[in-house]
Amino acid sequence: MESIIELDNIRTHFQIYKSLFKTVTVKAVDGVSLRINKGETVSIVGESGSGKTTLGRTAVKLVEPISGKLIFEGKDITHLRKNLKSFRRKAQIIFQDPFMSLNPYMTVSQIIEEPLIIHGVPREDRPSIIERALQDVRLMPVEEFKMKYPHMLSGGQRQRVGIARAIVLEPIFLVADEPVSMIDASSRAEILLLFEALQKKYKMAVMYITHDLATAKYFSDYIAVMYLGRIVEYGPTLEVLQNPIHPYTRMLIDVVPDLDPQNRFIQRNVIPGEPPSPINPPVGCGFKSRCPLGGECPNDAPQMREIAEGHMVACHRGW
Amino acid sequence: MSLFLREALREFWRGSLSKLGVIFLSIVIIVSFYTTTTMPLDYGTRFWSNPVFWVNNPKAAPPEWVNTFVSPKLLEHKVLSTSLPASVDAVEGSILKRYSVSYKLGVEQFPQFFNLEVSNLTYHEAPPTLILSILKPDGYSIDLYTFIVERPFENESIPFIRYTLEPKRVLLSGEVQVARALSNFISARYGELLSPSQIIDIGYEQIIFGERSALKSFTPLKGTYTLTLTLASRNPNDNIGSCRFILGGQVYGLMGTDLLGRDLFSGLLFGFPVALLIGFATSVITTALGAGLGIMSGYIGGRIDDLIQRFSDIVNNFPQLPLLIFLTFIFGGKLWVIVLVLVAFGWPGLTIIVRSMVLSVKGAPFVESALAVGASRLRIMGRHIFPQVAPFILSQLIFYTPSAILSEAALSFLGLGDPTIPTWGQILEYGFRNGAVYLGYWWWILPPGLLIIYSAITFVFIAMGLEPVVNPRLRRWR
Amino acid sequence: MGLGKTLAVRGLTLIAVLFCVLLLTVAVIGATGVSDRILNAMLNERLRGIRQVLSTQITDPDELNRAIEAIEDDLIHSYGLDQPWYVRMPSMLARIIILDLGNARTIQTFTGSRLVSDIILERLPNTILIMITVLIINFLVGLIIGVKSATRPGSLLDRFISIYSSISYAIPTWWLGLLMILVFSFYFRLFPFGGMFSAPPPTELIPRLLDLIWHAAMPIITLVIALSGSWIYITRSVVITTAQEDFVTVARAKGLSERLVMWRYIIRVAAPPILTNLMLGLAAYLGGAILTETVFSWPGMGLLYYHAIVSIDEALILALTYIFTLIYVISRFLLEVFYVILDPRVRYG
Amino acid sequence: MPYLEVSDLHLYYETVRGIVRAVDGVEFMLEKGEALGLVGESGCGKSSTANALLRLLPKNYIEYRGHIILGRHDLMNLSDDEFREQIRWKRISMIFQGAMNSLNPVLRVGFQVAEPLMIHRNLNKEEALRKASELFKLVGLPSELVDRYPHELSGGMKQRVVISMALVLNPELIILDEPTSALDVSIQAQIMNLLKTLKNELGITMVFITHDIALASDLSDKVAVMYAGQIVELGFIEDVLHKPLHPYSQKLVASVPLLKGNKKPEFIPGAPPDLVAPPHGCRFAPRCPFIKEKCMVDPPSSHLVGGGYVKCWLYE
Repeated sequence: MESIIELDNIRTHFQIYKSLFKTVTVKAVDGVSLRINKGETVSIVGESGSGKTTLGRTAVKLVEPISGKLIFEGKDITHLRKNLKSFRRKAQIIFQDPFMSLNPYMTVSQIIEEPLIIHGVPREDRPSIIERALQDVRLMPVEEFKMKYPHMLSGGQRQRVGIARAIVLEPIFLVADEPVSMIDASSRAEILLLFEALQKKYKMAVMYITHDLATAKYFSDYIAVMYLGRIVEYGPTLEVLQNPIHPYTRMLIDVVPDLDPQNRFIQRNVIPGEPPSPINPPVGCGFKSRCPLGGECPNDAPQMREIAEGHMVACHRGW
Repeated sequence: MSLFLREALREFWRGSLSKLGVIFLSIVIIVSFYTTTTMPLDYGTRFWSNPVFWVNNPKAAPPEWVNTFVSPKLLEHKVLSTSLPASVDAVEGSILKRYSVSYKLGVEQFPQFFNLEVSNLTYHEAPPTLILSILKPDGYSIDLYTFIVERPFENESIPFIRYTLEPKRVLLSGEVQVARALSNFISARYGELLSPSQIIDIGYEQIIFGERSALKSFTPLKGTYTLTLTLASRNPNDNIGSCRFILGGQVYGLMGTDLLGRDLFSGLLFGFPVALLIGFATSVITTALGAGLGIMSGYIGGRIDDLIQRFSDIVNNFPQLPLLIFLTFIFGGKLWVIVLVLVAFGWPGLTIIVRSMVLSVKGAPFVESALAVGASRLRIMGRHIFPQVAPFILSQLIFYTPSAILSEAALSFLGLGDPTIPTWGQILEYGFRNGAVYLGYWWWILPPGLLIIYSAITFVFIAMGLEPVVNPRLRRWR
Repeated sequence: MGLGKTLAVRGLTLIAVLFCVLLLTVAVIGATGVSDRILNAMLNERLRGIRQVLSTQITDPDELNRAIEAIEDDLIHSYGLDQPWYVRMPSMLARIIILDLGNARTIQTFTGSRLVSDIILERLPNTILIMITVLIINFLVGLIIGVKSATRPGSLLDRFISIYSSISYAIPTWWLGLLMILVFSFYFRLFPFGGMFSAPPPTELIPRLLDLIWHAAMPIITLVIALSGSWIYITRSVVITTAQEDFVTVARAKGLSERLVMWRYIIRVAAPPILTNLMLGLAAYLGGAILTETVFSWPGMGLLYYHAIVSIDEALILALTYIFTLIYVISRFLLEVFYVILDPRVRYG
Repeated sequence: MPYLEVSDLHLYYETVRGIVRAVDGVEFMLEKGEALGLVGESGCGKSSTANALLRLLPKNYIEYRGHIILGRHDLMNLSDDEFREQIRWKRISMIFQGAMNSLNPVLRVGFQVAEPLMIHRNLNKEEALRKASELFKLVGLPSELVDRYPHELSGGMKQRVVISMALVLNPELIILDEPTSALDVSIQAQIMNLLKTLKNELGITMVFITHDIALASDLSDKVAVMYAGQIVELGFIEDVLHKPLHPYSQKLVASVPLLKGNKKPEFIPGAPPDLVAPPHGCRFAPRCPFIKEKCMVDPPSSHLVGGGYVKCWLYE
């Protein structure tokens, strides 16, 4: 398969000013390697603070990693500053918050037109492209939606405008950062199905960032589980879900309630406590302090090991 | 954008305060326009602070319209002028041209003072003599004052013209000659001998315009007086361009006068454009500076941000008025100094807010998505960040205007205003310093203050009308 | 940790403010030559004094002049008048800080001292008396009326408050003072025209106190009216915003009485932001005090300021600017302390 | 005789757009110790129903009526003061959406938990705080946290504080308004475990409000599906999950992505109606795949099925 984007041992850290004299480093992403092929979706699953959002932003070069390599279509673009335009045209991102991700002072058609202007699409071609993008995301009748401002739309409609803007340039790589987490449960599937259709149509490589394993299951080919800035388990979606190795992955699977009337009689297998802060992560395995397997682990960080075809896990003991 | 603007305007126009504000503002602008076109720009130096210009006005007189409310009625100020002789006689080779006016005293009050002004007098031979006399309603006549026009200079050519630039001005109430004339009149009329100093004690106007009720006390004599200025000369072509008889009243004009006799109405009128200028100049410069620095600080970030932030934080914590006083005192109260000093202390507040707004907008997903699409910095600034802060900046511009007007008024009130330009604050300062409040000169205190409030509240109303436009949480979209 | 450190940081900022103001004033008077004038005036005064003393000891006029010239050179050097102003800056700064600015031109204390520091120290308490009284009254008035109108948004009182606040923003405090004098002193003869005590002042404590209150009433009322409008309005908006918070609903659900909800869950939480606004308004209070003292001839620093301007007394104006900044910075710091005590969240920052 | 019986509950309030019929004839009943899951899309009136049960009315409400019979008495007959003194927190307590906003930021959390004891039970401060620290242990918090302020605690801890606060007076009924929606999945599971334990051990009756029907199944014995201000289906959890009757419930169940099993999630096209002007007949009619002519005209009445009811013309 043709690789679209590769992340090689990416580390993205932030400096936060605590006070005049004190700054702390947040190790949001701390050594992640990942590869997404054409037409494939990789889900990045993790809880808040796991670094999944930062990873997505790093992948589309909205933030700069402090080390590691970013390879896009075979070219190293880690330190590309100028000539970013051709990359921007091919890599897009959709944001979580449908209310803040659209400029309130622009109409729907202006919002979708902007990427076309920036990338020099001739004026006369734009209306038909905008129309097609709106049809793609099923905002119809097109003429009615074109003139609307974001505040006149519902959350789901806004998110569809966001998708239309992202795909209007026909990118080959798309990061979807929790695109449905702020949308009503009953319309989530609608957005995700739409999304899937578009991915197939444009054969995009997609990084789907979510905290929800259940949607990841339906809409991705691979799952990468993140914990404290690192990927702890990676593999084909069904393989990971059916044969989870890392105790954290297992817990994530256990805690998702299915539609089972017996749910109320069982206690879920959840690890007590909360993840440590990425400001001062523990040495070695980040999960050590909470690990239900207990026992002694070596003090070094566990490396990714392949335990089945394409199924990798970073755990000293796990299997 | 245009649709947005239309919607914003509709939102603005919905509030009743904004309508009131717009009406008020139109009035301020119309009056300012009228003033600047009809009054000279150097009105302050040429007229307002020139005491001679106001010498014919009554001092500290309330406005004329108070007569509607008080009784007995107060005497109105009268300026009677004539330029054509009422009669011409030839007596013993002299030509007597009589210029006369009649003055009707209708209330039980004496005129405050009596002035005579002669301008553009022309003579051809010997200097003529001018005689001022008055015919009282009871038939008695008094020759009050006589003087001879200055003789020609060397090499002066005929005709000799006098009193062109400045009129010949006789303040009769201060002339000793008048006292003598009145002393004569009293001995002739009442057979009483009074010394000139006793005459001064009684008051010239009392004797001229009154009737004796006791030894040294006079009551006003109502009726019509004829005031005559006689030009006695050799040549029939000699004449007076115009002569004016000023009979000081107790009330004056629309707004009354101050202690120097200045017509407060004209001063108040001139205050309009000045207030507008100070308000707008200060707020425009302040907002431009404050918003510019705020946007720069927020958008560029890094060391420049640090620097601007620290600096604005410190200046923002300055106690304003003491430093305003100090700086205007040291640099002198010129209008531009006041404006600059107000700007110097006004910008940081806006900078701090705009910076934080820019920061929050800068991190907003819609800016990030524009970045992700590949938008240039310029495009992000112009298309995404600036429109977010622009309405706020506009409303701050309007909100800062009244505070500039009020600050200038306060400085003026402390005596630090620009002495060459009359402002409402200065009128109040002069009034306060001369005890207007202790003497109850309300017409000197109320109107300037009310005008300051009026001009300030105009902008407050507009700013409040803009509030729902600027603050999206108050917006009622559907 | 927390508390002390937070306060130390705030204190440092305010000291920086004070220092910057001093630097600014010194640079301004230095660059405009005003500091030369002040120092020369001090120098000449000293020389006059010295001449008087010396003339009793030295009888020969030439010798006297020579001696005085020598002293003058010494003094010129010690005042730094032989150097450019920016070299003198540190010593000038020090002079301002300890108010060693020589004699005032025309103003003196009641005991006859003309030293700038004596004059200022005599007036200072009078100003602080007015300012603190007004601050406290306004705080209470704002809280009581603001809360009342916040509990009934849209009511008659509430609408009155919003109009009143916008008008009071536009009314100059000092003009309101003039109006008060005109109405209550001139027409109704209810209050004195100005000053702090009647002449002669009562000697016994109680009448003296009553006399003080009688004289202070109008300046205080003026300041309260002029400054309370926006203050009530801000309190009202903060209270309304806080009242919409979820924890207020929770408190109601817990079955607390409305009174307790109001005090413990709304006002207690709204207090820090209200206090912040008081801090922001402090400059207005100071400015109001300066102008109001002038209007009511209240013998405080504001009136002194006015007299100093009228008599063009540079040294006194300089000292007063410094003192006003100092008052501002100190009261600001006190409010910061209250703020930190009230809001547990800033203790860790 | 059911323990809690709500019938004909209405709560309307006025906005600039018109009258919002947030709760429009809600009825359900519950036995002691049972939990009812109240499920629906956002804006369907779930939270308003919760607030109506505790008489926490918005300032702009214009209509509030119906019957809430708890035990034997209709709570609607109580005056506001009686309701506050006798019912709130003593008999009905509530856990609100968003724990971070449910706590007063300037009071210590222990005090906030202990406060109802001081007010309703007249305990002194020490006793009340001792009770609070016991409760902290019960909900799995270290008892020394009683002296902390809310901002010093994590989201999960705050949610536990809020739960302990709801338990402090041993209420008979607890209303849970989306108690976990702002939390991470693992913390959410911890909290759900805790709630299950409390329900089983203390036998508290619960009304659990959520938009996630799968999550509802984690706690509820019965489910009420709410749509546009009304309950359209009420039944035992087994019935509703396996054999949903109302077309809306069917769609809602089908929209849940399942981790186990292999059915693709579906969605409900269209948007819920505006509560200012809801459709005349069945409110779900415009989105319903089985729409009949009748549905557009007449609102369906409740049709009793099994342990509950359904409001749909399909079952007449």
